[in-house]
Amino acid sequence: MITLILPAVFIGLLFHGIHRKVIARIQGRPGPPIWQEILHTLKFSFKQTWIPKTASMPMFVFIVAVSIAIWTGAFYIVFSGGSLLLLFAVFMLHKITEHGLGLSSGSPYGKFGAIRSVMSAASEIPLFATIAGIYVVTGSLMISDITRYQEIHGPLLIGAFPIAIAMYIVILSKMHYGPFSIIEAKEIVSGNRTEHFGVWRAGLEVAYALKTFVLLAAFVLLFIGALPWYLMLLAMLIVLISLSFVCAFTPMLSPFDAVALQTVITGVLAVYIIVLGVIG
Amino acid sequence: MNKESYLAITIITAVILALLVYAVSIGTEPGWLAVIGVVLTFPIFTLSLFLWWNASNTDGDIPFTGY
Amino acid sequence: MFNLPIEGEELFVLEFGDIVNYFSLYTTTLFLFATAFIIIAIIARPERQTDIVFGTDAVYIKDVNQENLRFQRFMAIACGLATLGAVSSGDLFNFSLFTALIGITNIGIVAGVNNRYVLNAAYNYGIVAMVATTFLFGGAATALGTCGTLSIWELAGLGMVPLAAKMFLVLGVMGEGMAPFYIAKAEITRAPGAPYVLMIHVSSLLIFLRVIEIILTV
Amino acid sequence: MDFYQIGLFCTLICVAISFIALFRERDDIHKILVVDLIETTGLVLICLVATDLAEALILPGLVVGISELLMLTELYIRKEHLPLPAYKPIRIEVMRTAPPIITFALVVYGIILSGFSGGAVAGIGLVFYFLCKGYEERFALLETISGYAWALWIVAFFIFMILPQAWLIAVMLSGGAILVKVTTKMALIGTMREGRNV
Repeated sequence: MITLILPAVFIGLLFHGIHRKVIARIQGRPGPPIWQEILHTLKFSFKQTWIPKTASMPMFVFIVAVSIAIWTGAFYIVFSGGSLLLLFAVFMLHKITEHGLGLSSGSPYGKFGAIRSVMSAASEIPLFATIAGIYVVTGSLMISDITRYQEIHGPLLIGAFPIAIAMYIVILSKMHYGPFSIIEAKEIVSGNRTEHFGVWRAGLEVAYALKTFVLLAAFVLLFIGALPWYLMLLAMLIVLISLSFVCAFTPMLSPFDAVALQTVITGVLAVYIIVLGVIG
Repeated sequence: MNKESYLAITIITAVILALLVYAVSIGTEPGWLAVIGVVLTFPIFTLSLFLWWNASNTDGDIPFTGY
Repeated sequence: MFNLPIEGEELFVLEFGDIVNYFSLYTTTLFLFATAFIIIAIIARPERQTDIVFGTDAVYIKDVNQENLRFQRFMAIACGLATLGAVSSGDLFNFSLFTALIGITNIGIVAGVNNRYVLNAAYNYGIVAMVATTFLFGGAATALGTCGTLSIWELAGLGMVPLAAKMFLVLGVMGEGMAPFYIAKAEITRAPGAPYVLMIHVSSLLIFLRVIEIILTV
Repeated sequence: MDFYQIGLFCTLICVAISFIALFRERDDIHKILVVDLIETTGLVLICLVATDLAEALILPGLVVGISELLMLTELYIRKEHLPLPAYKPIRIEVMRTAPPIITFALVVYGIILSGFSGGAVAGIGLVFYFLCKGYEERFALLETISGYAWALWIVAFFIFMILPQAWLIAVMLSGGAILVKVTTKMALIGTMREGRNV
């Protein structure tokens, strides 16, 4: 399984490329080739790199390494059938790295990105609603138990549709060009990644590719069930393309609206889960 | 640090990663120990690999702040 | 752990009478993460914050007081240690105390900053944090009143802790860590001193993760 | 409905009332006071359990509450740029004449009581003395005494564990040490605002 980590990075980067391609086609542009993001990462890794004089030194580099490390960990959690709570923890730790990227550089744009990331902490809460809902329905938080449950009772996508929506929104809020990606809005240059260029940016691309791969795989495993690897990749691709459609058709929300919308979604889900817990 | 030390770090971490792959294939207990090893070495491997093959290093600069 | 399919396997147990401090795969992950950030807070050079003059392309580097930074570092380390305590304690009341301590040290990190907005935000956050201790203590006390013990080890899997106590604990943690994300933390983040300010987020997200583990377990 | 539930109900009403007060309050310094009130109701929730364990929990709860209050007030002083008073704030005749005898009586009574409550009584005496008379803070001295007392207290614990036969000595030692410890700690409160640090 350890050998799968490199293919996962490349597939994740390819997914990013497909994401861009689909958005471009919907908007009537030719778009970049789908391997563009792989080339991008390589390009960034070749580029001349330094550390800004204003940066907080070990942290500036450390946070990139942490970003890769947590998603490597998440990869194993998902594919060894580990605890869903641990995946949630990784997701929260990802939030900390987002803050850290922005705060460590000393650049005002990075700071803006970090502040927006602090504000949009609501995007993490639907995942908690997902976890609570799955725990109520299946009685377990181990991903292996959940896939076993689905072999007996059928996919959760049908059995617990609102929970799937919550998870879908979580993935959506982490996609590039999505309605909730306020931390990388162009009016603040590149948000919290402004100062992380060259090698650091390439490292981040690796981490984010793993992140996309892990989140899509987790979605398929949790709501459709264990599949053979080619069907799994196909299902992930379908989920990704649906996400690209949403990203292409929705404008980026203002920070206030993004937070408000996510909070409303979480509230509705909380009501659903309480009803589920009381009745079911 | 110069290029040679980045190359050395890359090779060392690559060897560790290969050893961990072997450890998993023969099934060492406990299983999560190898995973922690990968989690700790993979980021170092990636970054040092990139730092080894990238263009020259120069001193830092004041960040980009405006057009 | 506890024969519950929640947080992965048990790694280490430290027994003090009926209070059992335990490390599962989950809490160990949190513990290691907090430790890494404490080390970074100790060794890191603080950022030199730049700012733009609004509407122009002029840039200036903010002046930071060295003594203030030293105090911030001390507080950040204290905050990290409190986080370590909160993620590893096996007792509801100890958890509450450590969480309250995190609230205090969070304020300490930004208290020395001479910026009106930061101080105002910190003050408002302080009020919320102080109110939240009521919920924390209330949650722990209600659990003690109904179950007769505070040890998570003994309560695990029994489902004896009433829902109200769990909700009190979550509310308390949200008050100490999460809620101020909206009312004050965005402003607090303007304070200079990167690795130290980041510790505020590290601690509050980690205690939130820990309280979820607790309420699912007991 | 037993007494615990009645008490819980009453406390929750108190919490609700104090929360309404907090929401209606606009002045920052008043907010601090109301927040302290809310904090106290949290302690009441612990008190209601009314077991030995609950009694042991109140002290840390109180310490946390007080430290949060101190934190908030210091922040308020900094936020509002309030200066330290340049003159002695209160001038009452009795504060010049009474402290020695009252403090003497309280300290003697505290020593007779011994242990924790004795420490508290003697500490109040010293707080009164320092508040009225104290110009010169003797933090270092008080801290040293407090530190020695703490060490003696720990020694007493070791005697309990290693030599249980000598329990009487351990009890006397820990009783005396906690007396000194609590006294000095409380006396620090009296020296907080004024005077120079010697």
